[in-house]
Formats: sequence, C-alpha cells, structure tokens
Amino acid sequence: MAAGTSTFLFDIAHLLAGGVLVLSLMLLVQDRLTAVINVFALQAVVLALSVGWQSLVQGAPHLLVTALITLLAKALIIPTALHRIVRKLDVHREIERVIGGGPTMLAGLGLVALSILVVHPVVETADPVAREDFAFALAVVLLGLLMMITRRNAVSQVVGFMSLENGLILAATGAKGMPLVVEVSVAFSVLIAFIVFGVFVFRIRERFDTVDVNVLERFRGEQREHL
Amino acid sequence: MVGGMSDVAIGLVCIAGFFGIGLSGAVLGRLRIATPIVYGASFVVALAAVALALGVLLGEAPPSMVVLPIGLPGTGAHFRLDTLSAFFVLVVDLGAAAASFYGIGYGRHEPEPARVLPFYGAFLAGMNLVLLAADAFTFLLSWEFMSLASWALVVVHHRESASIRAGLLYLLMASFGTLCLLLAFGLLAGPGAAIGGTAGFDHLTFAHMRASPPAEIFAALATVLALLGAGSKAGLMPLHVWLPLAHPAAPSHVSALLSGVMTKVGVYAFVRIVFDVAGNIDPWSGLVVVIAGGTTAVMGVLYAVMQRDLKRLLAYSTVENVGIVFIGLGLALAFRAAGQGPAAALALAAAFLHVLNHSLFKGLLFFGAGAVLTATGERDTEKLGGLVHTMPHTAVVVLIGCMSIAALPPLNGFVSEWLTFQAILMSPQLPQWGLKFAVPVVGALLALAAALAGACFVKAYGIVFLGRPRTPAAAGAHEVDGFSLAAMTALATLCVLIGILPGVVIDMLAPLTRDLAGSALPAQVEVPWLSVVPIAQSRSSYNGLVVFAFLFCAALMAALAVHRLASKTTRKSPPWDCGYPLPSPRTQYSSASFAMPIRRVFGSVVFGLTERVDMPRPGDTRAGHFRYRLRDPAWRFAYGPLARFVVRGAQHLNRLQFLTIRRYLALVFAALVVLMLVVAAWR
Amino acid sequence: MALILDLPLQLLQIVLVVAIAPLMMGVTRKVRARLLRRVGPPLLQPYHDLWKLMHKEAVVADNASWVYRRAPYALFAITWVAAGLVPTYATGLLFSWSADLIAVVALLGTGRFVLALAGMDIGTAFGGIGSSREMMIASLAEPAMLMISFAVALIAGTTQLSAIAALFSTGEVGVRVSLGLALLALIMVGIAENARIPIDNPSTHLELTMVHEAMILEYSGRHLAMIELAAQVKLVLYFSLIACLFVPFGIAGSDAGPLHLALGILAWLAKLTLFAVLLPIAETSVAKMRVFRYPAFLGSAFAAAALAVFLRFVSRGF
Amino acid sequence: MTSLLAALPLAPVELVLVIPALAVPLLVVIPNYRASAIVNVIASGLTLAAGLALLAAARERGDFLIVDDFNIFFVVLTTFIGFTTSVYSATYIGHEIETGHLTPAFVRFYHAMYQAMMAAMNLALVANNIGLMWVGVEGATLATVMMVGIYRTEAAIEAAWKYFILGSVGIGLAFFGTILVYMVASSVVGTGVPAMAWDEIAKNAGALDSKLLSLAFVFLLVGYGTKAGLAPFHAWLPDAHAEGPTPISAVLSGLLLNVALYALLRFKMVVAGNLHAIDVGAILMTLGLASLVFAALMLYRRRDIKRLFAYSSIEHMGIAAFAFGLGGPLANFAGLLHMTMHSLIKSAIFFAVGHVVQAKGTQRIADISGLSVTHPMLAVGLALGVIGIVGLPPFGVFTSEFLLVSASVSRHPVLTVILVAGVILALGALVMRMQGLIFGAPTGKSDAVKASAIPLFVHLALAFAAGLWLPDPLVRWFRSVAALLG
Repeated sequence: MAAGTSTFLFDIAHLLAGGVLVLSLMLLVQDRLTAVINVFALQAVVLALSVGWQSLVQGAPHLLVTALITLLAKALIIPTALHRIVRKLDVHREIERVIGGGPTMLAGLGLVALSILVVHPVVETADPVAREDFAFALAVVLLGLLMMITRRNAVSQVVGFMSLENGLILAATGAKGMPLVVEVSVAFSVLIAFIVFGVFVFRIRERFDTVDVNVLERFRGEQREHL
Repeated sequence: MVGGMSDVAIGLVCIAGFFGIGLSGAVLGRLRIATPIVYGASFVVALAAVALALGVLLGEAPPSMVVLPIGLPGTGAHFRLDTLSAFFVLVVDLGAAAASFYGIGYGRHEPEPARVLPFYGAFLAGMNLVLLAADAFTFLLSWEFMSLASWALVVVHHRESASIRAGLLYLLMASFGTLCLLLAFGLLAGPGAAIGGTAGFDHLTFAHMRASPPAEIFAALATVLALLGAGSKAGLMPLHVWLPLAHPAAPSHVSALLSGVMTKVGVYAFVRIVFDVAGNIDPWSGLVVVIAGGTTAVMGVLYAVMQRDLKRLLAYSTVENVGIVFIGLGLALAFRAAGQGPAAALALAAAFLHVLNHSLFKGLLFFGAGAVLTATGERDTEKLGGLVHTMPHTAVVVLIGCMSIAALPPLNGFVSEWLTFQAILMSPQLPQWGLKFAVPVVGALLALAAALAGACFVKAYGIVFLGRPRTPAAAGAHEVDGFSLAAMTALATLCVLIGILPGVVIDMLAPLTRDLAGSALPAQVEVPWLSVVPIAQSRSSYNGLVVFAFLFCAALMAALAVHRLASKTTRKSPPWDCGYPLPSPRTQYSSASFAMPIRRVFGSVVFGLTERVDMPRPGDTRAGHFRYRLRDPAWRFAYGPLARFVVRGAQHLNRLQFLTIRRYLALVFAALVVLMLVVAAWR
Repeated sequence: MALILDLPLQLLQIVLVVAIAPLMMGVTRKVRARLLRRVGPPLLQPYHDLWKLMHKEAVVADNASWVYRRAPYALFAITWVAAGLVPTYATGLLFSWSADLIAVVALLGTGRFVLALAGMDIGTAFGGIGSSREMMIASLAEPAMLMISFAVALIAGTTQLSAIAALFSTGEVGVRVSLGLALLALIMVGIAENARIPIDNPSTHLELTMVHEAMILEYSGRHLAMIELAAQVKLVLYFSLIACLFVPFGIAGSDAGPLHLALGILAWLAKLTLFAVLLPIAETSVAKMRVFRYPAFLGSAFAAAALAVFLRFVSRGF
Repeated sequence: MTSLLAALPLAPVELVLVIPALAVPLLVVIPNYRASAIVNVIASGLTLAAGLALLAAARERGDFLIVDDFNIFFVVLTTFIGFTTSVYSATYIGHEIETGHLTPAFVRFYHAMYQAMMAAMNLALVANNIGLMWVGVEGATLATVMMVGIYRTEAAIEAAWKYFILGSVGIGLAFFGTILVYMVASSVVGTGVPAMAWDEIAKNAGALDSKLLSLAFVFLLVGYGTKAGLAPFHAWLPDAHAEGPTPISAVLSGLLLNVALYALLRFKMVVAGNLHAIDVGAILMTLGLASLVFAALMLYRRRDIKRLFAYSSIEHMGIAAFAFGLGGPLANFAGLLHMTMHSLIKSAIFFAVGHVVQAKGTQRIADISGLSVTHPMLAVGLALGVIGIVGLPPFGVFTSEFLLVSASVSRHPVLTVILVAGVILALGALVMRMQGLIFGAPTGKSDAVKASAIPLFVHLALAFAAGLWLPDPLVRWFRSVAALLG
C-alpha cells in the first residue's frame, strides 16, 4: 500500500503501537501483582486492536484471527487464570523488585531510545512509518525482557515473557504480508508456552509450595564445593 | 633400495611392524608368553630399522619419498627419508633395540603387562613415524600419537597417584608443545590458497614450505615456537617440568626410551623445522637457542645432583644433556646465518654426536636403574648402597655409563662435549658482538654443567653401588637376568667404542651437516692415527684411541712395576676411619649429605632453598631434625602462578554456575543490548 | 722428524715428568720448612717415602671392592698420561696433538672422578666428606679452568698446547692484560686442584678441614704410594702447564736440534724449580680457609678468567 | 535402496520429516516399553535410510523445503546419530526401568518426544522457509525440555525449568529476528512467501537494508545462539545435560547444538553477502573464543560427570563458531569437520558416561575411580572418547583443530593464541578428570552393566577413521559447502 493514500490509517496504527509501548512501560512500574496482571490484560486489548487495524489496513483478513486469539487468550483467559493462581497460592501481593522503580523506568526509557536508534534508517527507504512501528515493537520486546529480569516473582516474570511476545506479535503483524504460517506458529507457541508454563507452575507448586523462583536456587544441580 | 622398495617404504614397513607388535600386545596382553614375543619382535624390527638407517647414512642415499593416500585429504601423507631422518632413526631404533632386548628380561617383573605391551609397540611406531613424516599434518599426528602412547606408558602404575599426576602434566606439556609446533607450521605454511581446486592442502607439506619461505618475522616467530614446541618434548628449561615426574613413573626400559630417545625426537623436530623447513633464520635466534641450552644444561644438572630418587636424578640429567645439544644447535644456527659453513658443521656434528651418545649412556643408566629396582625394589638412593658386591656385572657397566655421561675422556660423552667446546671457540668469527660475548659465557655454563655432572654421577654411583648397604633390601640384592645384562653391556661397549673411535661416527654425520649447514667436517677416518680434527690439526685435535692406549699402557706399567718392585702382601681389616669403630651403615655419607656443599653454594639463588634445623638442646634426648625444601624456579615463577591464575579464574567464573534463572536472563539481556549498541554504532 | 727420532723424545718427556715429580715435591717441602724455621726433610725424601710405602703391607678394608683396589693405578695412569701430553721442554712432540688443553683438563677430571669414587667405596663418613667436598671444589674449579683455556685459546686461535707454546714463545703476542688475568686464575685453580693452602692442607688430618686426605684416608702401602706419586705428578703437570702457557721461553721448537732440546730441558727444570720455591712462599703467607669460603676463592678465579676472555675482545678487535 | 525409495510416493526430503512425525502418535499409543523402544529404533532406522537416500536425491528447492549440499550432510549426520542413540537408548532406558529410576508411564511419552524432536530437527535442517526453520528449532527445543524433566527429581525439574525459560526467551528473540529478516527481504523480494525463502533472501543479500539486517542477525544470534550453547547464552545447557536421561544428553550435544549453529550459519551467509552489514565473522569469533575460554575454565570446577562433558560441548561449539567466524574455505572446512567430529565423539562419550553412571550409581566424579579395573570396556570407551574430544590424534577433532589453527595463525595470530590456550586449558581439565575416573583403585559400588557397546564404538571408530583418512566424496562435499559458506 503506497504511502500517502491514507496517512490517517497509518497514524492510527502508529498510535495503537505506541499505546502498546506505553503500556509496556507502565507494566514496568507496577508494584502490585494484581495491577500487573490488569495492565497486561489492557496491553493485550490494545494489541488486539492494533492487529485488527493492521488487518484492515493491509487488507489481510487472516490477521483478524490473530487479533481474536490475542484478545481471547491474553486479554481474558490468561489474566483470569493468573488472578486465580495469585489468589489460590496466596503469593506475595507485593512484588519484590531487584532494582527500584525509578532506575527501572530510566532503563526502560533507555531501551526505547536504543530501539529507535538501531532501527533509525541510514538511507531513506520506502516506508519510514513502518520502521517506527517496528521500533516500538522492538522496544516492547526489550521491555518485556527487562521486566523478566527485574522481578523476583514468577508470576510477574511470566507476565514479562508474555509482554515480550506481545511485542513479537506487534512486529509480525506490522510486517506486511507475512505469511499465515507465522501467525499460526505464534499462536502455537503461545499455546505451548502457556500449557507448559502451567505444567511447570503446577509442578513447582506441588513440590515447593511457592512460585518464587528464588527457592529453586537451593536445588541447583551442583552445590558449591571447594577444590 | 632393497627388492625394488625405496628406503622410506622399508621404513614404513618397519613402522607397520611396530604397529603390528602393539596390536598383538593388545590381543595377547594377559598371556605370559606375550612379554617375550612383543619385546623379541620389537628387537628384531628395531634392528632392521637400524640397518636401514645405517644403509642410508653410509651409502649417502638420496632422499626417498612416499605419499600415502591417507592423512590430509587431497594431499596425502608425505613420508621422506633423508640423511637427517636416517640419523635419528638410527638413534631411536638403536635405543629401541636395546630397550626391547632389555625388556625381554625386565618385562617379566611387570605386574600388569596388558597395560604396557600394546602401547610399547605403538610408542616405537609413533617415534619412527615422526622421523619420516614430511608434511605438517602427518608430522603432528605422529608427534601427538607418540605423546599419547608414551602417556599410556607413564600411567601404567596407575594406582600410584604420582604416576597419575605425572601423566596429566606430561600430556598437558605434550599438547602445549604440539600446539606450539602447529602454530609454527601455520606461520611457515601461510594462510594457504583456496582449497576449491585440486591444490588441496599442499601448502602444509614440508616441500612446499621449503620452496616458499615465509616473511622474516614469521620465520623468526616460527623459530621461537619451534623452540617451545620441540623444547617441551626435549625438556628445555622451563618446559622440563614434566620430565622428572614422567620418566621415572614408567617401567625402566620405557623410561630409557622416554629419556634417551624420545627427547631426541624433540631435538629432531627442532632441527627439521628450523634448519630444514624454515629456510634462513635470523642469527639472533641462534643466541636465544644457545642461552636456552646453556641455562637448561646448568639447571638440569644442578637439580640432578639434588635428587635422591635414582630415576629422577637420571631424568634431570637428561635435561642437562638436552641443554648441551641445544647449545650446539644454537651455535650452528648462528654460524650458518653468518655464512660460516665449517663452523656450523662443527657445531651440528657436536650436537648430533651428543644426541647419539646421550641416547646410549642414558639408556644404559636407566637400564641400570631398572636392574637396581628389580634387585632391591628401591629407587631411593638413600636406601641403597654396596651393590657393587652383589651386582658385579651391573656395577661395571653402569660405571662406564656414569663416566661417559660425566664427559670423562676417553669415553664418548667427552668427545661430543669437546666438539661443542671447539664450536664455542669459533665464536670470535661471528659478526654480532652480542654473540661474541654471550657464547663464551655459555661455554662457561657448559663447563659448569660438565663439572657438576661429574659430581652428580660420583654421587649416584657412590651412593648406590659403593659403600655399605643401607637397608636389608639393598643387602639382599642379586644380579639381574642375562637379557638385561646383555643389553647393558652392548650399550656400554658402544659408549667405549665411540669414545675411542669417534671419527667413524663423525664421518657418518657428514652428509647431514652438508645438507643442513652446507658444509661438513673433513673426513676423519683419513686422519693419521684416527684422530678427531674438526677444523685443522694446528687448531685442535683429540685422539681417543691414543689416549686410551696410553692410559692402558700406563696403568699396566704401573701395575707391573708395583708387582715387581713392591710388596704384594695384603691384609684385610675393618676400615680405619680415623680410629672410629665401624658403626652402623647409616653413618655413611648419604645422598643428601653428599649434595650438601653444592646445595649450599647454589642454594638460595637456584633452588629457592629453605632449611629448617631442629636441634635438641644438650642433654635433651629427643631426635634432632633437619629438613630442607627445594623449589624449581620453573614452578616458582612460571607454573605456580599460572596454575594459581587458572584456579582463581575458574573460581571466579564458577559463580556463573550458580546464578538464578533471572540472572542468566540478565546475562542474555546484557549481551543483546551490547550487540544492539554495536549495531547502532556500526557506520 | 722421523718417527724413529720422535718416539724417544716423547718417551723422554713421559719418563721425565714422573722421575722428577718427587723431587719437586721435595723442593716445596724443604722451602716450606725453611720458611717455618725448620730444617726440613732432605730433598730426596719423597723418593724414600715412596719406596718405603711400596714395601709395606697394604691394609685393605673388609668391604672394599675392586673399585677401591684399582683406583690408585687408574688415578696414577691418568695423571701420568695427562702430564706426559703437556709440552715441557719441546713443542710438537709425537703425540702432542692427541690431547689438547681441554682434553688435559678433562683427563684430570677423570682422575678426580675415580678418586672420589674410591673415597666412597668403604662407606665411612670421612670418605664421603672428602668426595663430596672434592666434587664441589671441582665443580667450581673446572669452569674456571675452562674459562682460562678459552682465554688462552681465543688469543692463540688454537687449543693445541704445543701450538700455543710455539706461538707464545715467539713473543709476538706480547704482554696482555688478558693473559695476566688468565695466569692469576690458573694459579688459583692450580692451588685448589693440588690441594694446597688455602684450599686444602696436604699435611693435615684434622677431620673438619681435610678434603683430599679424607678421600684417601683408608689407603696404605703400595696403593697410597700410587696416589702420592699421582699427586706429585699432578703438581708437575700444573707447573708445566703454567710454564708452557705463560713463560714458554726457552722451549724447543718442533724441529730443534739436540742443543736446543738440551736447552729446553734445562729451561723447563729451572722454571719448575722456581715454581716449587714460589709455591711454599705463597702458601706460608696465607691461612687456610673455611670450607664454605672456597666458592668465593674459586669464584674470583672464575671471574678473573671470564674477564680475561672478555678483555681479549677489547685488546684486539676481531 | 534408492530405487526402492523412488517407488515411494514421497521424496526422501519429505520422508525424513514424515517418518518420525508418523512415529509420534504411534508411539504415544503403544503402552509397552519394549515394543515402543523397538518401534523407536525402527523409525530412527527408517529415517536414517531416508537421510541416506537424500544423498542421491536431486538438489532442488521449493519455497518451503530445500535440498542442498549444506543440509544434506547435516541430515545424514542427524539421522545417523539419531539412530545410534535410539539403539543406545533402548538399553539405557531398559536398565533405568529395571532399577526403578524410571516408571514405564513416564517412558511412554519419552519415545514419542524422541521422534518429535527428530522430526523437528530434520525440519529445521531441510527448511528453506526461515519461518519453518524457526519452527523446527523451537519444536526440537520444546520436545527436549519435556525429556530433560523426565526423572522428576528436584534437580531435573529445575534444569528443565531453566532450559524452558531461557529457551522460550531464545525462541522469542529468534522469532523477532526472523520477522526482521522477512521485513528487510520483503522490500526487495516482494511480500509473501518468497520473502521468507532463504535462497531468495541470500540471492538478494547485497540489496537488503544493511542496518536492519544487522539488527536481525543480532536477534537471531542471541536466539539461536542460546540453542547452540554459546556463552553467555549457555546457562541451560550444563544442567539440562546433567539432569536429563543420558541418551538425551547425547542428542542435545551431538545434534541440537549443531542444528542451532546450522541455522545461525544460514543467516550468516545472508548477512555476509551484504557489504555494509555488521561484521558477522568478528562477532562469531568473539563469541566463539569467549565460549571456549569460559567453558575451558569452568571445566576445572566440575563435580558432576555429565555437567563436565556438557561444558566441553560449549567449548567445542565455541571452536566451531570461531572457525566459521574466521571464514575462508580452509576454516569453514575445519569448522564443518569439527562439528561432525564433535557430534560423533561427544555422543559416544555420553554413551559411555551413561553406563558408567548406571554402574557406579552416582554422577559425582569424586566417587568414581578405577574404571579400568572394574569396567575395562567402558574405561577404554571413555578414555578414547576423552582423547578424541580434547583433540588428540588420531581422532577427527585433531584434524579439524589442526586445519583451523594452521589456517588462522597467519591471519589472526593473537586470536589463535587465545584459541590454543583455551584448547590446552580444556585438555588439562578433561584429562585430569578422565584419569581420575579410569585410574586408581576402584571405589564405591560397581554394578555390572549390560552396556550397549556397539553405538559407542561405532562412533569412535568413525571418528578414528576420519582422523586418519577422509573419503574423497566427503572432502569434495565439505569443500563445496565451505565454498558456499564463504
């Protein structure tokens, strides 16, 4: 689709992608587990909208499937399940952070800047807007990863990982005409990821009565010993 | 050429024979009959190889080549037998023949022959393969195979933790050497052309390296690397550390091979790479080699004097002798670079003669140590003594070995050291002032080493064979079997013969020096009275035959005169000893006390000596104690810190094994960010 | 010269060194005694001593081996051969080329090796002390000796003693610092090697100080005679060595007539006597050193010799 | 055999996918352990046959699958080791069930997962579509996650968990890279399926946006590098090797790492085709050397025998990465040979180690000694394996390291010295442990083990033969691939 036919359409897409990024940043600063889950659900909703919009703009109806899956799985089912886990296991509602909120935020902003920097075109190519969308997606991925490494709690780590995947989907749908196989595989991976996560969370609960990854440290295969 | 086969093909057949022997050793392994079969067959094959080598050397046959379709794909395994290879084949297989013959008798005492026999043949095959290999791959493959086979022989007595430690250190040093040589070959061969065509890996053959010499800086680097690589096998300081641990750990006939023969393969590697393959070398690298050799010689013998374990003493003495060889090689390098062919030929001939000599007397001495070990079960000199009475034959031949290795005229060790001194005295001809000054200093080091070697072997022989037995084990010794004695006697005879008629061997070396230095010593057999005249009669000459004849006549005359003139009555009595009654044998001078003056003189500088005396006060009846500890500077300054560095590095890094998943993710994240920054910065 | 003439000349030298060796020892003893205000033994006393020892019964320890019995003969033969090959009154004798300076030094090393082994054969504490110290001294003296050889050989361009003597006797080498240092070093080494004061005292049997005597403590009779004679020959050897290297004047050339030869013999005897007089003078003016001071003594000999080698490059620039 | 296969409706390249894929549901429904083990072996054997048939098959491309010299070789290697491991696994798992370490219920899903993993790896290898390649690599990862946790001990679950989390992040990042590549390619090749076809992308590499291509490579490197066990993305590897059943350790080391590196190389070829893109070679060399030295140092502090050899795998992946980073026909040749030899020997080592652990009942190195007295056959196998893996002749690793070092020393002398230092460090650690294991007086319990020696010694024999003589077709093959790799 040539640029100029409808800058408006792109502006909307841009806006939605930006929304996903902003929500990613918000995720980073949430202190309470329930809030984290809620913000994540919101992010999934915005993502679904974005994917739906892309489907409209690119005239690619199959993307609607992705949008729908995202909406159902990430905005509804998973948050609900996570809320239940939090309630049932009575894990700490407060999230233990590794570094404080302020520095985390700064790091997050730095990552956003880095994303824009690396995607910034050296030579002018056809669609700079798509590149910027892409920079947002990249930032979402990095922020998800940042969230995984700045939280000690397994539930928020899982959320971080899923936020990372949101970035992936944002990127995939932003790439024009990416074949269906990819979306299917994304869905596939989300599904697998969730199932296996579930299995593991279940097993871990069964054995350790907590989902705090820290506890696992005791069971490293190899104890510290001296030569 | 025999029966249409080229010389090198015959050599390969011999090697195949050794492999076959190794294989039969693996198959027969546990049978009693395996020992004589394996050693007997090795003896025969080794003799065949000796004959082949002699044929090539004396016939001055042109180099023969064979390319087998194995090894480097497309290029094949190149084998070449020239005079240099032939000489070292002679050295190796002479030693191997003696060791095999000795092994027929000695091997019977081996508790687990299945751990020795398969590797014995493989080891011999490996050494011979190295000598014939003519491309970098085949060379290093054989080289490392040789190391591996000998490693298996070092760890034969695997229940002793010392053996295991020695094995590890040995294999480490061997691989270090291999990789150094590999780097050297890489530099000499260059990056190599595209291998898409038919050229294959031809750039890695020696012939190609010779034809296209590398840039000067690469050649100089390659020389240093070759010195490190070959030196780690030969035992140059400070790469010698494995030697005194590994050589004693093996069964004695294998120790003889490790010490007397395999170190020579290291020398061969150096000569092959630096003199033959690398082309013209900067004269300064000669200086490096000479200094390395001189230091090695002195340090080696100093540590040899200090040892109480007989086989360790011999191993350290090997270090010394390797140093002497490298002095000769370094001089030859310097002379050759200065275009002084005759002097280079002299230095080379000295080095090669010493290679041969050392393989003979070190083999003999290790056999002797093995005989002592069989007879008494002891290697510790402090527990031996008086064996001259119970092992008379061994005592005679070992005495010849000790005198040879102490470089005493008229035996063979002296001839090669004398030639080395003559080469050193040619140093004023060198154009570089640094060399002019450094070489006489190295000469002094060589003299010191020679004198200390005398002290060392007086101690070794005196403590082990003379005096009174220090333990019941030593008192109950018995003479060893005939095979062992025959092997030792043969080597002793060769030591004497070469000492008396060195000219024959020096002439045999002429084709080698002509190939490597472009010049040869004048033919020695034509010199009247069979003297050795390296350059000119007016300059220097030595005649072992005349000296020997004079000594013989003089001793005979003295004895006759005494018989005719003097009283023949002899009275046996207890020793006088300044009037002290003959006390327990433990009052004899021990190995440590014999070495004490030398320990004192060189103590703090060389040995890092720490002494602790615990002397009871007068009237106190408890026992006094005296302890001392020597620390090899190589350990103090090189290996110790290196090992600590590795341990500490491993300790620090090991924290990475105990991180949480989150931290691992952080690691991934950090790497990702760094890589993204690189991308951002990339143009 | 023809073989028929050469052989007697060589044999004469070989016989002479043994024949006059006790005499030289007698001279040193006499002079030394005089310096100590004693009358001293007659000059020919060493001959009598040897004769006496020869005719005494030899006492051999129960556990002595063949090494112990053969060693005196070997030692004597080695020393004798070495001495016989050092030019004394003439250069270019028949067998002068069969061993050069380095070989002569090494031959003495062989003798020492044999003696040190003999010292350890009985298994007494004193024998061990002697051997151990002797080898320590040797390990320091031998490098010094070889450095001296280097210095001389580098100047002369040859290690052949005969050729060196011939060259130096022409006087064209001149007086050099190098040679002076080498002479000094050679004297020091000679003192150590011949077991003279301040390194060793040939006339003491004090347990803690003896070196040479400790090794031969058990010997008696004809064995001891051989060892004594060897020691005397060795002294003559060193005297001859100094004479031929540093004061070769008067030595006969390789094709000299009878007159020159006679002169050569006279000059040699004169030089030996001079040294035999000088040695005790030097000895009586210093005190015996402690055992562990030897390294310093021999180290300075070595340093002097090394300096001689280096100065050689300076004094003539090739 | 070729004609036999030609009669089949499917091409060999499809067969290597279909056979294991069909075996998965079949194995799920077979309840009996023995029967499923046999089916597993048969399926692996058939896949191997199909892989071998690929040798004779036409080199052809489609938008989804591709057959070229590069991947045929890896398919053959993968199916071969898949087959030998399935044979080994039958004995190994049998012993585990007899001794009660595993219950048959767990094992049922083991064999199905084994075939799933084989199918996924083959898919990654024969895929031309970079999306399919991604699916393959990740599918194989997820399948092995399941198997690593099979013992359900605390340590095993932790290892699986760690593997899973790190693997998932790797999956995500690799996917992101894949999207990027597509984006970059679609502006040149045009949108749709062709923009995901590797050969199309490679063909047009020079015209692609270099900046985004570089970024894409970074993500692919981190993503696939995690699977390839390059430091610092290696964390899952030692634990997964140590806690999973040994046959899985063998395939992890011998195959999965290769497949991941293979995927990376495919992308390296693309990026290297673009003049302005980031210097992929330098990055691979850096990572390779870092992995090598790091792993070599880590070897010294290992207490667990399987973790020890897992670190050695990291080390060897580092060497291979260095070789490919160096580039040029010689180094690429060396790298290919190194990967092959490492696969053969490392899996052989794990075969031996598995039985050793069963015999001694412990994985603690300190509790195992004197194997040459109690289990001479295993001791010989283990010793030969270690000798082979540390690069001593006459095994193939020696050849590859020889070629690599001789090729690199005159181009990057300093880096080569680091390489050599790393190799020596690793040698020291492994030989030290090997000596401790096989020498000395035997300690602890030592049960007789019904060892399956054939896979072990077949692997060793192949590596041994390759060290002495490489068959001409193979060399030609390697050369053409090496030229392809640039």
